[in-house]
Amino acid sequence: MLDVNWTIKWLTLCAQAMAENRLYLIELDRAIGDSDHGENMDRGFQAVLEKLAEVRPETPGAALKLTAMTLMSKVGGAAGPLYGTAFLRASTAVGDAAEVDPAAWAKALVAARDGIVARGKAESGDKTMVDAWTPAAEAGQAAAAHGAGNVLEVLVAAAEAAEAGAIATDPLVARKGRASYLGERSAGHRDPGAASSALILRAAVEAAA
Amino acid sequence: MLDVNWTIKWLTLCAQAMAENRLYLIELDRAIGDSDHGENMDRGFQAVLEKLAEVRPETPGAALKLTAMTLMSKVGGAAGPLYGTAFLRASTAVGDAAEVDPAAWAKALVAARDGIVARGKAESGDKTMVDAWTPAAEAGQAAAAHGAGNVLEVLVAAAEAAEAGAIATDPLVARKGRASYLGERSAGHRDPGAASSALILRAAVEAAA
Amino acid sequence: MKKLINDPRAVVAESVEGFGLAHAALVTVSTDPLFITRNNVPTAGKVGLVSGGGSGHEPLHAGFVGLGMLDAAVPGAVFTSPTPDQILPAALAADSGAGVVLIVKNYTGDVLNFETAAELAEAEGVDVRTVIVNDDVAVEDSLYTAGRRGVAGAVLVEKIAGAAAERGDGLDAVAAMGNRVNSNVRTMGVALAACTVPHAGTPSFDLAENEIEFGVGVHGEPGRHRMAMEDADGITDRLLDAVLGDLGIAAGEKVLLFVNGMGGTPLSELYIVYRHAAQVLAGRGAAVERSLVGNYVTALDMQGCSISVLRLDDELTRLWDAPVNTAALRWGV
Amino acid sequence: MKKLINDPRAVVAESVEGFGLAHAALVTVSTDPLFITRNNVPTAGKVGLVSGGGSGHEPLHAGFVGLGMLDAAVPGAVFTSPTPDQILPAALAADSGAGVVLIVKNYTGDVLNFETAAELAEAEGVDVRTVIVNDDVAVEDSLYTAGRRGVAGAVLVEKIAGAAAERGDGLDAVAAMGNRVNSNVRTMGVALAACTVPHAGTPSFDLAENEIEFGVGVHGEPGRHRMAMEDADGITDRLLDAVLGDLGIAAGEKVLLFVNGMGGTPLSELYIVYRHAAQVLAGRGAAVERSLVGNYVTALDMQGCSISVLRLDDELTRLWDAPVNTAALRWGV
Ligand SMILES: Nc1ncnc2c1ncn2[C@@H]1O[C@H](COP(=O)(O)OP(=O)(O)O)[C@@H](O)[C@H]1O
Ligand SMILES: Nc1ncnc2c1ncn2[C@@H]1O[C@H](COP(=O)(O)OP(=O)(O)O)[C@@H](O)[C@H]1O
Ligand SMILES: [Mg+2]
Ligand SMILES: [Mg+2]
Ligand SMILES: [Mg+2]
Ligand SMILES: [Mg+2]
Repeated sequence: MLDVNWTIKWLTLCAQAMAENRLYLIELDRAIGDSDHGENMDRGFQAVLEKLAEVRPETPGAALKLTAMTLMSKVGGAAGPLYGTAFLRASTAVGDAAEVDPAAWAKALVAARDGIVARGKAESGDKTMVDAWTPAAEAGQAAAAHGAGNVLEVLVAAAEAAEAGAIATDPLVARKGRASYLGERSAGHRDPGAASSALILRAAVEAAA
Repeated sequence: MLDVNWTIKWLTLCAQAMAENRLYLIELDRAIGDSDHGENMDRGFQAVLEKLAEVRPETPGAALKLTAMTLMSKVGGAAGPLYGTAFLRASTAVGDAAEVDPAAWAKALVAARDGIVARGKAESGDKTMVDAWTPAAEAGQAAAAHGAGNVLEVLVAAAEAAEAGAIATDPLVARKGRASYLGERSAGHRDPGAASSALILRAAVEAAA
Repeated sequence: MKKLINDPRAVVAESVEGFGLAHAALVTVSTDPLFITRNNVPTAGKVGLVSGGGSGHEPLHAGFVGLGMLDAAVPGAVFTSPTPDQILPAALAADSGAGVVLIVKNYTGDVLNFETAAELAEAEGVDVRTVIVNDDVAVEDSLYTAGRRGVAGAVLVEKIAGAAAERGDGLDAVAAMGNRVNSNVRTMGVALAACTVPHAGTPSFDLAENEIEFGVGVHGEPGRHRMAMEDADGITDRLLDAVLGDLGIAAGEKVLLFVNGMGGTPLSELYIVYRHAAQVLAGRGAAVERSLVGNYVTALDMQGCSISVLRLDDELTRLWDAPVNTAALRWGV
Repeated sequence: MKKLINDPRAVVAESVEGFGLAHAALVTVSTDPLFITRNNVPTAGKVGLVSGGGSGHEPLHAGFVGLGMLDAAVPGAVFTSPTPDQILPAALAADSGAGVVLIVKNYTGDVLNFETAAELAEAEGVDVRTVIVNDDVAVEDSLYTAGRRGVAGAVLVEKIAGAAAERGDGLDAVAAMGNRVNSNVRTMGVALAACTVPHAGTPSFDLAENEIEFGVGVHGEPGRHRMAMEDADGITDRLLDAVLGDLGIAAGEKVLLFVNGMGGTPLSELYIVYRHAAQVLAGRGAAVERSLVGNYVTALDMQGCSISVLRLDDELTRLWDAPVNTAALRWGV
């Protein structure tokens, strides 16, 4: 079961992943965007860490809401509102339960994905973070249905699907976000937001390991 | 004897030398100045050529005066007024004689040098074109006194002295002109104006050859 | 990367602080959250004008805060749109009760963050209208893309909508004026050399000695395509063709011609571009009635320029000529 | 070298032509010989102000032609002073009978060419005074050198002497005002990267990634010495130390602080420099009463800046504030 400690550990590992992959994400964004995605995500999750040091949330939902508000106010760019919405919807989905079971977590993933789509209006294949979140949410749901209560299976399924989804953005021509300005030239590069999404979902696995 | 045909040939060879050495003089000026001396001299002497194609001066003095006025109005920078004055003083020195004898030519060189000094207030050793013109004028005078009428000797003596003078500017620390702003860092570079002066006086030899 | 900066992460805060010190007679800087307001906002009865966006485009937007133009500007991190918690207090500060117009360059990030801020402001009882600037003809506009970008045309929208607000136009009228300018201006840009984002440390793209990026925006992003270097007149022809092809200026029409520097190109070169652009427009029978030449919407130290053409009518010209007193644009006062 | 130019030898002519087209309401361009005059020169009864120098420093000097500043500007080739046959007709055009003040930056070439032009103008019956600007503290001033260079301070001299002429001061008074500004302003500059002169095609000097040129002028010439890169505050401290060490500003004195960009440095960085300079001045008890931040006296695309401090008194402040209407500086009108 995913409790608040897991949630805080997850967010802490997210911050670590963003710091470690700051230059990698900048490099991805340099190729088809404006070289700031790694900087934005790193700034945002460092702020989440600072917030977590100030207030200790009592439930997973509270931790996710604090993350949503912090990302919304510190990341900026496209990623800020999109991730902010994702975490906010996930927070709403898990409610104020002290522990989240696999099925609820799978629902939270779907809610997060739906939030991103609602804000950004991107479809699958548009070469955005949606291309990581949609397969992740679907794989999470499938694992929750099969796996009968093994939360790690849900987390692993989501992370692997997100990673595959991020890699699958490589050949796509972007139709949303900054990379779309490049037209055909955007093909052959990984979408930075899909890559950071995969890092976030991988950190969720590590937090439960 | 130096007649108007020699004078025109000389000026034509000057123009040729400036075109050929444009980048060399720019490079010298790049090191201790503002990268324009070759451009300035090339522009100026091309304008002299154009003027000579329009009006055919009848005496060496007239050709020198036309050169003075053209350089003054086309070269700009420090070199324009200095060379302008030099040619103007030389023109006055040779007067309206149809032919200039060695002694008169030596006097013209002295007059040119004096004009440069009067305008620019530089002394020998200040790392300027004066360091080419002063030895040239002195060598010319000496050759005129000894050589009893051999004009080539005067021209060669002046050219060789100017070349040696230009080379001798290499170790000097500039005290006048733009190179003086560099202080000690100007040492180790040849003065561009001394170099162009040597080219001009070498062209005078070639015109008589 | 060599820059006149201290900590790369403090670039925006320190730069805006310096801006506030240099222009204390005009503006006030709020540091946390970071935004800039015209001194003595709000102006009683006047519609408030607020713009903002990523930093790195200076003097945009802070340089246009003042009489006859913006009431507030909200700078994000370099090339990153500001966040709602900056935009909201700026909008609240700019509101005299007559409502606020948000001028937003059309980028996903800017649109989303300003959208959220607009919702929050409305929740606090402020009447909000949003004008989206999307003048960049380098980008195809379609339902299936992020749409055209907002680039140099933003200055013209801010100036003319600002003059409308200053003369007392109501909220809808000011927003309509902003949209009217936007729909009459088109822009196309080119880069000769990329910029270097402070936190990234390397140039945004690499160009060979004989290459240029055609159709760039102002975020150091690569352009529409890469092509061989040409002379200024050739590049100007291409930029202007793209602009006029989309805007469709007919003989006899009046225009404002705006040659905008990307930051690293000398002013003298911008005038060489202006010269040919003005000649071409004259050759097509257009009357260049107003001009603007300089570094107004930049991409840090990027080398290159953009050309914008705004179709003028008498009212737009009058509003363009109206007094303005900002750090970067000033006349009539 | 990639530049927005056509023929490298036509750069100045084409740029000035573009300038004339963009600012036809303000200035008139004479093409052969090349010079720029304020529309409707001379102004009856007013002392004429003429400046000029090598090109590549835009907007200097043409950008300062207009009401309250220059009557004529004379651009030479890039980094090459103009010639007497350009300066003379400009001076004649600027003379209303009240005489002409020539404002000359202290370089051998400029001094010699303006000197000749002054003689020729006097021969034609024009009363001429010359103000030599030499504000650059990077260079030692002594009888045995070419003396200090004239750099960014020229803008302040032109503005304030221009206001004196505009209010009706006589020839000697205008020249005295120019000299008064010059003796109260000092400047120090730094380059982070060299410029490229169009006809030369390669950068004027080469700097490693961790090196800067300290004490540069505005002609792409190497500076006083080369040193290791520092952060903006450190560089600002050094520039300001040099300026204040020479100018000797005491606590309680009023100053104008001018951070000038060399052309290739983003405005945002200039404000970072301004911020620290203003703080340091405040820390020393000086009152920064006026400011100027921007690219005014440039060296093509050189990256870097200079800091100038002008000691103000009430009259200088009043003249600084007086209306000016030029392409690059405008207020009060
Ligand atoms: N409309 C959209 N829907 C979903 N994701 C989007 C959309 N637009 C952009 N993104 C995501 O945002 C990422 C870029 O984030 P970031 O670089 O931080 O912002 P910006 O593009 O404003 O610089 C992209 O890689 C993409 O994954
Ligand atoms: N005061 C002076 N007296 C004599 N020669 C000088 C003086 N100042 C400069 N020069 C000469 O002028 C040359 C530079 O000419 P040029 O590069 O064309 O002009 P600028 O220095 O104005 O760019 C120097 O190399 C030097 O020989
Ligand atoms: Mg980005
Ligand atoms: Mg030179
Ligand atoms: Mg961004
Ligand atoms: Mg020169």
